[in-house]
Amino acid sequence: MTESMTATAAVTEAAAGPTGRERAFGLIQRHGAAAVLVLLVAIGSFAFDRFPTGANLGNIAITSSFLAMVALGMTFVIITGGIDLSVGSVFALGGVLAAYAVRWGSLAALLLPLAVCGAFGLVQGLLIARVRLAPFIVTLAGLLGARGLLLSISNEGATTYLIPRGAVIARVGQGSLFGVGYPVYLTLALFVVGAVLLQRTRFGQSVYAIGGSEDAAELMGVPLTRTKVAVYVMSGLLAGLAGALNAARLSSGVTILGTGMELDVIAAVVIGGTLLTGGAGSVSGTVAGVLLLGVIQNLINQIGDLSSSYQQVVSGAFLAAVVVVQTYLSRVQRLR
Amino acid sequence: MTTETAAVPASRFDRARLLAWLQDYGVYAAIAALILVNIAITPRFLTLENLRTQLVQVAPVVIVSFGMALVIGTEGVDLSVGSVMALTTALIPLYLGYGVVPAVVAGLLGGVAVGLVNGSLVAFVGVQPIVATLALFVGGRGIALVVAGGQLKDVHDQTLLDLGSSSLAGIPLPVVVAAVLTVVVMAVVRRTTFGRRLVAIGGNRTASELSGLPVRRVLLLVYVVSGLLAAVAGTLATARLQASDPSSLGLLMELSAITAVVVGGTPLNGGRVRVLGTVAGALLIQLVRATLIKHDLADSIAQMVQAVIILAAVYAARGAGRR
Amino acid sequence: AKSEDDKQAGAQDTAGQQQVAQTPAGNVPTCTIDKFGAHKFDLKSGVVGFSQSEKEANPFRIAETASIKSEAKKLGIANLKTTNGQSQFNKQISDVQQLIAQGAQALVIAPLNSDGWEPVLQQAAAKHIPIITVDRQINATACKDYVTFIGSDFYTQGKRAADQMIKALGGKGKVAILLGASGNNVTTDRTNGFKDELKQKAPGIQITFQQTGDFAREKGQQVTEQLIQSNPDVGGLYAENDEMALGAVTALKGAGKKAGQIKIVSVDGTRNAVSQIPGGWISAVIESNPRFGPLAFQTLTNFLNGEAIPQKVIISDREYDASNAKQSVSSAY
Amino acid sequence: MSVPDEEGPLLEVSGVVKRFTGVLALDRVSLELAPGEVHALVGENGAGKSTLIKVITGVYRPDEGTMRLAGRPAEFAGPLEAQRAGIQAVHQEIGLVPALSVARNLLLGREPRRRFGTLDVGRMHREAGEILASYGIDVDVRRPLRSLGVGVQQMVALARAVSVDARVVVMDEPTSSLEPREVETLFGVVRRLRERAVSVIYVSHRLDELYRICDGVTVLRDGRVVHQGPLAELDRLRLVSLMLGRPVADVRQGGVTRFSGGHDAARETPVVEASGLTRRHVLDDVSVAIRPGEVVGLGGLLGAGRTETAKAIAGALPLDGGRVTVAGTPLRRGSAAAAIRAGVALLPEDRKAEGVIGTLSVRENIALAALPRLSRAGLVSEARIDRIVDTFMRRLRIKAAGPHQRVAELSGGNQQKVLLARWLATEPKILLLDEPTRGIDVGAKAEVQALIDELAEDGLGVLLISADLEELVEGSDRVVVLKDGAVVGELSGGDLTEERVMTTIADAGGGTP
Ligand SMILES: Nc1ncnc2c1ncn2[C@@H]1O[C@H](COP(=O)(O)OP(=O)(O)OP(=O)(O)O)[C@@H](O)[C@H]1O
Ligand SMILES: Nc1ncnc2c1ncn2[C@@H]1O[C@H](COP(=O)(O)OP(=O)(O)OP(=O)(O)O)[C@@H](O)[C@H]1O
Ligand SMILES: [Mg+2]
Ligand SMILES: [Mg+2]
Repeated sequence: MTESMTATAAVTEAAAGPTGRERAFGLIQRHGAAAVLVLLVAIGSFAFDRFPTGANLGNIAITSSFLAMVALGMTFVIITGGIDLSVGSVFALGGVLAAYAVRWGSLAALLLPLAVCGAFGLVQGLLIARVRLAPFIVTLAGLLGARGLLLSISNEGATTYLIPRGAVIARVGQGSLFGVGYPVYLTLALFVVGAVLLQRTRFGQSVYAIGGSEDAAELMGVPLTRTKVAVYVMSGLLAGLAGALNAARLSSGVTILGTGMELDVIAAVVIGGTLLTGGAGSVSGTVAGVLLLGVIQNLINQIGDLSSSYQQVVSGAFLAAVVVVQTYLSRVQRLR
Repeated sequence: MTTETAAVPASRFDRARLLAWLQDYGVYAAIAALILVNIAITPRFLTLENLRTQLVQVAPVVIVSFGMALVIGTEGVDLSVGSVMALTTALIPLYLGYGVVPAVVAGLLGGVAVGLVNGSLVAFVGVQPIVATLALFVGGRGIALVVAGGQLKDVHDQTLLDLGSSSLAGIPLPVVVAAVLTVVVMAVVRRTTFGRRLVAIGGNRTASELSGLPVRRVLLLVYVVSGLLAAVAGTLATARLQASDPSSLGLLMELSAITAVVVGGTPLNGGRVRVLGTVAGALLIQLVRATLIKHDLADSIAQMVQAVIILAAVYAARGAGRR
Repeated sequence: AKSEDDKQAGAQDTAGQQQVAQTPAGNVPTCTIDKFGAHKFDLKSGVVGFSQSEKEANPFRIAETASIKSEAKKLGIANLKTTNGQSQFNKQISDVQQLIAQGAQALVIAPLNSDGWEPVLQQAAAKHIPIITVDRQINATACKDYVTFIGSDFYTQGKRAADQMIKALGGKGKVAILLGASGNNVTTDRTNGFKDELKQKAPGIQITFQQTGDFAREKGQQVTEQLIQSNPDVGGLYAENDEMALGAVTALKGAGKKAGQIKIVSVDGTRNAVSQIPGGWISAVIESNPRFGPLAFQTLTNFLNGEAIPQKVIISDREYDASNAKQSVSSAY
Repeated sequence: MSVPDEEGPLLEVSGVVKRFTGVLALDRVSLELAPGEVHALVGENGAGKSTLIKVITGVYRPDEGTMRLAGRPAEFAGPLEAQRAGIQAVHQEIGLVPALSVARNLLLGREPRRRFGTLDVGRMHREAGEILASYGIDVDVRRPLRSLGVGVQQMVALARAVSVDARVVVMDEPTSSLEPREVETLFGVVRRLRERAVSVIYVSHRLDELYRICDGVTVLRDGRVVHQGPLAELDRLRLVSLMLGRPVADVRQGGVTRFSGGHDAARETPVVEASGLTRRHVLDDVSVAIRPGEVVGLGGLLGAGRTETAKAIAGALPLDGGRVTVAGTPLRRGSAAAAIRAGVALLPEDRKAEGVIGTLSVRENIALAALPRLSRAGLVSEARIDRIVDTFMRRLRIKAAGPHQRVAELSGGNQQKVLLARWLATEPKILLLDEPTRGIDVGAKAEVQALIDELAEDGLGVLLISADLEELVEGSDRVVVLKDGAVVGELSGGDLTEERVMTTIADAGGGTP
């Protein structure tokens, strides 16, 4: 991604091109989260010999992949200046629906969650773009609504539907290539598509414009309603897909998933350099943000014998340190 | 028409203001509707006892929401409020041995400390509020549990318990505290330079800086106030629960508070704070929950109904929260 | 700091009531190391992983983790790695996978959820790592996917709570339930056991109210406050854990009710709850014993020694009521 | 004029009514526009010009009335539909996205694409650069728009509106921040449009411009059309009298500006002294001193660094070097608050981004900077605020539904007056005015100028930046000319003429920007 952060892309005015050092510096600044990630991985590898093993890194990758898929949709939503709190519930709903529908075959197990979760996104998008209700409230209602729907499908959470081991979708969720799970490859592919969509299409330009200034975007003839509805549908679809694949991996539609996930997702996106006020951000930053959270979690486990309370303290401190460093890096750039 | 209003004397009750007032009507209308429905379908709804219960339960939410409303007024958000309540409830029993006052002060100081950290990250480092406060949202409860040794502790100090259960002229103390704070916060927002400045910063930060406002100081203070108010709520909740339960006290409080603020007509993108609207927003949510519980609806249905009612309420009040 | 009462509450001392297996071995199918196909290793020098599901922030979890850790210490197991899922299921899965990646040779898991363990089971099977699950079961095949389960029977706990409720109400009246967290296996089992037993033994008792209290004290208090106004004729309250029961007690006291006016039966057996029995606020508490350490490591040792171990170890939980509460409160956790 | 209207009007607006809460902004307004006609739309601040334009461009839906485009009924659900129908606009508050790059703003919605529908970014940058170069603007198109001065932004907006096939182009005060050179470029564009039979609606408070390029005129007052007809038949005085609704005799007075000129304060010691202001690529050792009672003008072309100089003095621009002293005491560098406390007031150029706080009321906006003076122990005095607000709303003729109306709802010119009031309320020692009369109507402009004059008489030091050369020359006692961030000359007394300012700029040697 060459122009990952449109808003803060620093282009030196000097007639002579930037020096090599300046360019390297600029790169680090534009990808603050990635820089912190590299740093953290380096420290982790140095401190724990069990950290840089293939099995452990593969574990981080597969665990992060589901969060990443959801975060991809959230990135689009946040760049338009919106927010989607419903993703955690929709993620869980997608999983339960997939497990419920697998009785009609693996295709149904994929399509039903996509259809329902996409519809959730559609309704939310319409309420936000057409009726002009605040995204926070609409998606908060979505959070409750999706959880309620999930509970009613599963007898108040008492029934867990299972996905048989042999089902095609189970093999997609559980299989791996070169020791890395299929979902990881799928996530990578989705991110490439997402990056192209955001940086290299008119749709992506509209997304940035709306987040940068909704009034101006409207004056400039950006299709406001269509674009906004599209990002919420995308967010719903991706959360549903992630949920379905996660269910496939777990072989069951676990009902207790996804609570509080929305905050993790938002954190990942924002740590990745996307502005919550909209108008700036990048898909690559989100990858770094998601991986940062995954690595932090993994490192805390590596430390080992921490009590759960201390674990929380440490991960809060980690988070604070990471965002301070990341903010500092991107601020230096803004001042120049 | 108002065509010759080239220079209108500064009357405080003109039409624009009246209309802005009418836009608020949505939340109040929703509350009124819900009360009427309840009178019709809920047995024993119109008793004094029930009224007390609803007010006592909503009081901590209202108090936290005030802090949240101020933060949101600056175009920020404070996710750490629930953790602050946990921290407060964890600190109080530690110092009860010295007496109630030191214990409560310790609890409040915990909130102030969290506010200072949040505020510094936002104002001086320039971290986005949602992530700045997320750090203590995660870490704050951890600290609380560490402080409390992971323990739930019963509280026996009668003076402290009275904070939660005694009444003043028949009105439960937590409700009195919330009412007093309503007046205070309203005065702060309307009558102090701090109140004026914080909405200005939320409305246009660059312009505020250029107008010489102490932007950083105000931001810092706003988060401190939010932390302090959350700590007050935590103290009251501890007294009412008669126990210190840092693992679950204030869970999801940030969502309740933000919802109350937004349903009450304060826009999330700052520049405006509605104090009475916030109270109304909190009350509305409390009534919705109470109604659903009293009618013993299954969790699945209750959640969906709640979603619909929240949407309906903001639909009725829409315009108020719009730019 | 100086707290109000500086004496430590009971959760810290692990010397409380030990777990006792209920079913004598022999009645159930057994499992041996050869049948399972694991490698033998020396427990003292080997790597053992323990995955806790929830924060150690309630008496049950605190006692459970403490019991595992202290027993490991007692046995001289130098390399016990612990993780905590923080109530997030995907995190727990990832935790266990990380334990495997870190070279764990045996796993003790307190699962957050019974289903969804496929990825872990596959990985463990590939490396022939024996798994013992404690307190909650994993829905899979014993002695194949995992070695054995040690824990209480939540369904039976519900039934026993119902028996106590029938006794307290004299077989008729209206009952409210404070449910645990939605979607939780424990909630489901304790509810079903309670309801089934009532249906069978006391058709005169009606369940008129059931709302979730999320296993938390404050939520239990709030729901009870609403309940006593909307359903003033309720005579009994079944709380699916002690915390909610204690919240209910606070609510009843606040509403000016007298002890015993509404009969409360709950499950867990924490010291706080049991000590409310003599005063009459709580009628009975069904124990759910969290001290898994000794039994778990005993089973693991036996297994590694090649002995046949049962594929399911149900522990015998006690009951506290007015007759024994005073004497046995000191051994509650 | 040049294109005879043979097929009837291109755009026909009839009986349009638009109400806002408490205001009837448009009252049965009708307008006809022939193909190729350049039509002036004039009126005082808040007359309803921008509102009419927003109705025509689909931003607002009229409450009553109809529109016809080329004979067919036109009803737009939004700006997008209006644009599809061939109506393009340059809005008063530049309707671009500040955070996006110049190129993206310029080409948003019509970016060059490759085979699979992906953007061709290289071509995008090239095209954008070429388009802007043809308007005499030479900027790095990858820079975010907000990093440019308002003048350049205005040119980008213009280029964007004109670079597609439009049938009607609407321009709402397109020249308010432009220098004579850019104004000429713009006129060239308008002429080319006229040749292509594109109709133009042109809003401006600069009357000279209207007479140079407009054919017809519509005068609005309080939302009603008070005059319509060919502009040539209307002399200037009569036009102004129509706009203001005052008799011709009242309007007849002096020249165009109301400056009396010539304050004799030059002997006193400077109230503010800025020396060696330096910032990489922006300012190069700029020194300015202003004495009490003196009006010092800053001259220069777009991007000469005038705005930056003013900001630097006000502590609102991080500097690499230089110092500012006010009344002998040096200011803490980079602190706007300290500067304000010392008595410096800066009226910023970009009123939307840096000036008004749209969510707040007129009253709160005016009182904002003066709060420390209007409060005691952190408690604001409502009475004192009322007094000040009342004074300035009268004095500057701020047209609002009342002091509690939100500033975002005011017309552009009235927002500018609110800002001016905010700074006057601080009772400053030195006033830095960056385009103070931008968007202000002729009547109010004269009053503002008279006010500046009066304040200078009272001993206030003023730094005046104005794209209106006439205003600059007549209003200032002395003009410091900047080019590429450096001082290239100073003119005063008899030397201070428009021509001399232009030649000073032209003579100052090359130096790449
Ligand atoms: N969104 C709005 N809400 C309420 N009133 C508005 C709104 N927009 C404009 N008005 C009012 O409508 C009237 C006309 O405003 P308009 O912006 O059209 O004036 P204008 O002729 O463009 O003035 P200017 O020369 O200052 O730009 C003003 O009184 C203004 O306060
Ligand atoms: N015509 C131009 N060509 C290239 N760059 C320009 C041009 N005009 C402005 N800029 C850039 O925009 C930046 C901001 O200029 P700015 O507007 O602050 O200067 P100014 O002298 O105040 O002009 P004005 O206020 O008239 O717009 C300058 O640093 C310059 O790099
Ligand atoms: Mg206008
Ligand atoms: Mg300028």
